[in-house]
Amino acid sequence: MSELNRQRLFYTVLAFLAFGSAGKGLLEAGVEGLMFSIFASLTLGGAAVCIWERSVVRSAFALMATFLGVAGFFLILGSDFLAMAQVLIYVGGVLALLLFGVMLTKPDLNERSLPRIGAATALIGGGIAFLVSQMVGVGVKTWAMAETLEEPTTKAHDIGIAFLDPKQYVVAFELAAFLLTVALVAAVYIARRRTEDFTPEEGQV
Amino acid sequence: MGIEAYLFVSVALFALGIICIVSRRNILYVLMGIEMILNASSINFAAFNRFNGGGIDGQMFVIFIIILAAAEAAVALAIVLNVFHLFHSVKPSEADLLRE
Amino acid sequence: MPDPESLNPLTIAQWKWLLAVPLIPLAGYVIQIFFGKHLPRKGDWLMTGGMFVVMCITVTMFFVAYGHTSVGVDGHAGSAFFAESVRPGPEGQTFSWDWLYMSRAKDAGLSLPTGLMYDGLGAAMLAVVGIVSFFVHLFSIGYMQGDRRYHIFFANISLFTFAMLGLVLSDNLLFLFIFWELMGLMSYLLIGHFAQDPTSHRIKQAAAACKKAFMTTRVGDTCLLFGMAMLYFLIPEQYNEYVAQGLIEGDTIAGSFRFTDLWSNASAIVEANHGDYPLWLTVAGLFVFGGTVGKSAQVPLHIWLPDAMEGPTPVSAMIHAATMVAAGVFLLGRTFPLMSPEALAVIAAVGAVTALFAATIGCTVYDIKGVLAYSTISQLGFMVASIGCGALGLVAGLFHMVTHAFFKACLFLSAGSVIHGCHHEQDMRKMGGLRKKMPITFACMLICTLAIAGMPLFSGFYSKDRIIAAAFGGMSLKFNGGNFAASVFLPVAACLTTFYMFRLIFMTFFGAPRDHHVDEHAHESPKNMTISLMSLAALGMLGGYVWFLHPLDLMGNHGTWFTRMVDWRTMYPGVDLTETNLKGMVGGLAHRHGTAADDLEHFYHGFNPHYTALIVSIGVLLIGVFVAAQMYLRRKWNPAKVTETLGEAYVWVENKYYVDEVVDASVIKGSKALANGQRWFDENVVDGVVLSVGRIGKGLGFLCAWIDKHIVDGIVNLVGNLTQAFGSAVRLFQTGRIQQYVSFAVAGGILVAAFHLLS
Amino acid sequence: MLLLNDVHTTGISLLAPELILVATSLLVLAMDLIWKERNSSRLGWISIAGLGLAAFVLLLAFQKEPDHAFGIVRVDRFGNFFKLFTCAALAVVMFFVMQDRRERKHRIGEYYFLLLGAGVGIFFMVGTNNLLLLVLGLELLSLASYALAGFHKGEKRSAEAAMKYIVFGGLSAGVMVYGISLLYGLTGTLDLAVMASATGEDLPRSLATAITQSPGAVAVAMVLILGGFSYKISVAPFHFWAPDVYEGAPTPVTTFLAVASKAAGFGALLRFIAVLFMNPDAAEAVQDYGLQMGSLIALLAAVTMTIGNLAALRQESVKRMLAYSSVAHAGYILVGVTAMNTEGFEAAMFYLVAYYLMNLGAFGFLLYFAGETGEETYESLNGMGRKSPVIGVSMVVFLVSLTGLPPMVGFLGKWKLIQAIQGVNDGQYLWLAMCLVLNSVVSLYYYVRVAKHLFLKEPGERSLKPAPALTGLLVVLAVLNLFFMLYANPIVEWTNASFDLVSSAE
Repeated sequence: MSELNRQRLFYTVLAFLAFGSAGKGLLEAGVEGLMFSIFASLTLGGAAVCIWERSVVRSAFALMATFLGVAGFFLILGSDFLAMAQVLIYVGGVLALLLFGVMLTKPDLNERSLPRIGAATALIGGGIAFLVSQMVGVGVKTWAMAETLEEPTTKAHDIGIAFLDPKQYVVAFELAAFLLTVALVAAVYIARRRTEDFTPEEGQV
Repeated sequence: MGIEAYLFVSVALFALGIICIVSRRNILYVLMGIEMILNASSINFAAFNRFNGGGIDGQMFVIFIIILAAAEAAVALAIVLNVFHLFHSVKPSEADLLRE
Repeated sequence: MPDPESLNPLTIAQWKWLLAVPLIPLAGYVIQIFFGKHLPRKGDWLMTGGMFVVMCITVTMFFVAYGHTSVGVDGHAGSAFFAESVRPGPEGQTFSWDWLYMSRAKDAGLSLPTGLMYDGLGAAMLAVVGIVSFFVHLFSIGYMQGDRRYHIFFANISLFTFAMLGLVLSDNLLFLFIFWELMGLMSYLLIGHFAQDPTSHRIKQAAAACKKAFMTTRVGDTCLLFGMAMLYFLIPEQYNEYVAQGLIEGDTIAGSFRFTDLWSNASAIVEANHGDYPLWLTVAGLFVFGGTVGKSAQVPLHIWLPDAMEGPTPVSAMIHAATMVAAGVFLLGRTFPLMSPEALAVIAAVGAVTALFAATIGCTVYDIKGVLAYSTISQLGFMVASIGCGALGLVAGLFHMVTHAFFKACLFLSAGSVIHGCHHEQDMRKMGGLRKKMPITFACMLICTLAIAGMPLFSGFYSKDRIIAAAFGGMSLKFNGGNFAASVFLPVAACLTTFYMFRLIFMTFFGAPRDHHVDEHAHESPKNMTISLMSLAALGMLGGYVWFLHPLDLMGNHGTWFTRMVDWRTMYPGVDLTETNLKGMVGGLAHRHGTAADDLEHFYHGFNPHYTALIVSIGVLLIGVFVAAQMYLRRKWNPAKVTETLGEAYVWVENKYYVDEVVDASVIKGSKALANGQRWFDENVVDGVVLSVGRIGKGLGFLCAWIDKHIVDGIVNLVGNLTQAFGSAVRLFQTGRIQQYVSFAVAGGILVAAFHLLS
Repeated sequence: MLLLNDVHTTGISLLAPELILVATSLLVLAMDLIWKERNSSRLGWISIAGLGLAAFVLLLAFQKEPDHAFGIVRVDRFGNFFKLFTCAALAVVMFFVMQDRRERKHRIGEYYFLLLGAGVGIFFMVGTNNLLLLVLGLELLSLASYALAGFHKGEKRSAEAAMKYIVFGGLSAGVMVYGISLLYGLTGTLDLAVMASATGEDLPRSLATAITQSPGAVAVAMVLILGGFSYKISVAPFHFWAPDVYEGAPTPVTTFLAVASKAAGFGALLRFIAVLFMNPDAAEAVQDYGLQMGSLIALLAAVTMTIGNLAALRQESVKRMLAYSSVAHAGYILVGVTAMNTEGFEAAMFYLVAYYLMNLGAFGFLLYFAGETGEETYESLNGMGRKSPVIGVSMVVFLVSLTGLPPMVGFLGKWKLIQAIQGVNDGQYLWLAMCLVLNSVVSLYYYVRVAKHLFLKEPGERSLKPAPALTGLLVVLAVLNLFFMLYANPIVEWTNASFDLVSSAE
């Protein structure tokens, strides 16, 4: 099978799975199920494409689908603020950063990724499937949580209060600020290029 | 939808993230894989927060995860650019001066 | 047994000041050894300043302790001063720490608590060490000027002082021993100070001397270690046996090194044993005394001390006055209740022999420091003999240790000043007439000579008079070899002391200059040296009895400051010396006046040996001065003729009774001969046997060799190879590729999870 | 709400050490921008002064009762112990930075800033029962460490070390956060003490219920979280990064990673386990589960120390040997954790102090010789002990201590570990004690090799420049190694007093 055909097959299977799960979700749990199925397909499909794709740029865009899918999950879980933050920071920030990385480096076009992906998936997938079987508990209701949910009560306002409430997260908030400062200084220090930091023989090999 | 559905998605995303880190020969994919793992735990937190009867802890954690991911991506990218500058390659396997 | 209220009269703050006493020189040492070279003036001011602080603390604390004592009526004991930091005080205050314990609970497992002990003896000794050390430091600034290892010298002498201060403050035998050993090490370094200096012309002598000092005292240290072990293990064994038999009431005990425990436990054993010391306790006591023999240079282990003169003169002053040799006597003071009458007799005999023996040698030596060295040995013999004479002599001997520290330090420093002034000339035959060139040194030396000779109103008189009185008293109480030797030898030794000391004075300071070269250069020493001399001379004069205490009691019948602080009836809380130690001493008298102590008191008052002693000591003083003056000042008697008259005896004395040679011929040659004999035995007998056995075993050997080669080696190699191979295998995983690492980690994590889930 | 009410003032006073570190770091950053200098130690001394001030405040607070600040920070003696430890370690690391000539050509201000930032991370990491704050502190420490590992940005090895570190670190952080999310799902809270409380009121479920109802999920969560900690303390199978990163990073940073960062990881791990599983009031299921964790940790400990020692056997670079040896030492310390009782944890803390004393010395030695010779191989040390006897002898002291032979404090550390482990569960872990002893024997081989090269090989031509300050530090450390063997009680009492997690858990 040629590379192109393999890729087509992969996307076909993915699309089939996505539509199938969407339909199943609609049948089983109504609109919420449909939404869930769509976002799950978006998330997992995006991740799968990201791994599968040869081109880094396309992978990065596939990752965007994943991030958006997760944002969708936040929406149906009633955390609209999270969804917004996810879209703004992840899609707008982290992904943009990754794309910069893609543009600033020279991708390796000769990468043959399929065999390794197959082997890794088989191994790790097997191991993780085992863990999941233990975790979720096959056939046993180990989690014993509510099936139907009430309307969510937490709003963005509450999150804002929690950030600044001295009995809740103000320390974590301030620490995060300091963390960002440290990260910024670290990133700037490493990324800044000055000739005197490189002696000739070290920089060029 | 029960919690198991969300768990399934998050575990799958977690696994995909690890596969991404291990299998692709480009350091940027490693970063992407790490983002996937973090997103998987974000899903968990959000879902558990909802299913455990509301509250705010899970949501707060998600926000901090997002902050962490941004900070880490910044530092990681700086390091990656530095490595690329020195080794002229984005393959992690090319940088193997330190071994044994 | 004193009431517990009085056991810890000091406050925590005062304990902390006491703890600072040894720590200041220690801190100084650390600073000096690392940074001394770079400090201005190479750090001498730092060490001397530190010692000044130490002196201030010790003297202040001494007066605190003195304030807690009161004098008794008619020579009976007043209230004593005794403080031990580990014991809880009135407010439950403690100041102690556990040196070593292993498990979470302090009581379980091995636990060696330690603390400070500060009693009358300790207070006096600590003050003496502080004062003498400070003045020696001060003196050294001038004396050691220009030495190549100036900063190292100050560091070492500071640590030396630290060891002695720690030894005095220790409340248990183990720590005393640790500091004891540390002092041995430091004496080695200090005596060998010039051995490290490539420009010195006495490298070899210094190296040999320090080695000799270290090795000789090591013999005594080994004895002490044996004694400690015996005390630690045998006392509880015997005690618990008596408890089981009902002879002692109370609980069983565990081994302990603490002095208070040792005293009370040993005396309880003796009491339960009807006032008799068990034989093992005598042996243990003699082993402990072995430590004293080594450290305090008693016959036959005295040989290291004269050689120790190779060290710089300030070191000699330290060793001879306040630190090293005093430690041995101090140890006797601390362990006195453990000494049986039999052991005391041996101690008295050894001390008396040493006193006379060294005094005779001192008359023949021409090296100015050599005379002082033998005089030290002799005086130590006085102290030890006195302690051997029993309870009254105990205080006298310890008193002599204190007064001797002052005047001997001054004498050594004066000698150092003379040597310094004469450009490192030590031979008295080349000196003479220095009186006018070095007036201060002369005055100080004369004062201290009078003190050591026992001139009334000088410090030495008070202690030496008491020693001779104790010897006479002990002799008339109960006849034994030790008492006899003490009462006969000590007055003679005292006479000789006067003779050789005045011989030194006359030869050095009087008469005409003998060596033109030396005389030309002779000059008085700089101020910091003479200040030390004068201060110590003042103490040597007044230290025995401070007049302002009882202005009219010149004889000290109401007790001197020392007898007020240290009294044999009260210095060992928990021990009734009268019923344990004294019973054996006065055994023959069968308690005519009630207890043994009453006997003793009565006897002393009836006999009053003090006046005898007074007459004797003044008599010997006059004789000694007269003879010395006739021979060396007025030159009526020619020393050469005297020598000739003495004939063979003089040769013996001049050669130090050939002890060194005897040791060389017996111990060293003997060891060699033994080794040769063993070699002969080895070569001729053992080898023959081995050869024949060997031939029989040869065949067997081949078999063994085959097994060894093919099986044992195989296994050993296999193990080695496996280790190496496994090491390589571990390295195999370290491929340097980060993604493989991640894979391994994930795989390993899954395995771990599986293990955890399935286990 | 933002007025300075009581909550703020007491909270701020409780957080004084952290605030001092933050302020110092920002001051250093600002002064660096103003001074713009390279060959100066001024910034280093400012940093050390800040650390000293923080340590002073910590010492003042040592006797205080445990308290909460701002709801999620916990101020107790356990945290205090690790914070003081961090201050001491950071101060020495900064001293190393000042001593290392090779660091001079780089902009040095960021160095101190990042070290102080990492210190702030450690402070929060060891000082909280809240998993969110724990993760934040850990990430702060990690981010600073990544940059520090790659601080020599013009050098390939340094850059490679940073890359490996961030890949492994990012993965581990993700894994740990995932585990925490599961734990959060199981119990509904992020606070360890609340999670472990026996009644579990106000919670969907307590830990005890979770363990009985969904043991598989708890196990997976625990393994994932343990994985995150294991990475930080370089325990097998998450140790792979350690040798490479330790070798590639600048030596002061390696020292920081091997001592301060590792101790911080242990601090967080000990608190995590102690608060969750060692509360005497905890339900039986929880305590049983703790013992089960103990057997897992025992396995990890054995594997870790064996791998570390065997790999160290065949190294040619002293730095890499020390890296593997530090992996092995992590295994030793885990032995104390295995015991799952107070004594074991205290032994582990005691060993950390001993580890501080001996490892800082060994790295200081390496810093000196690598700075002089430019190499880090055994061969480059040939005969150097004779040329620089003070440093050589100090190194021998550290090596003896690292091997765990008397009379050095390392012996006491191992002794306490074995003592803590031997009685657990009727000698269930005797095999582990044996393993520890055998490993110590193996380690003797490669430690002695350093001494052999130092003293028994013929010296080369090279002469050594004296470094009095560094020499002084090494001698002090060597003396402390000896001193704390002879008089260990200050440390024993400090560690015993510091472990207040179990008795005072509300």
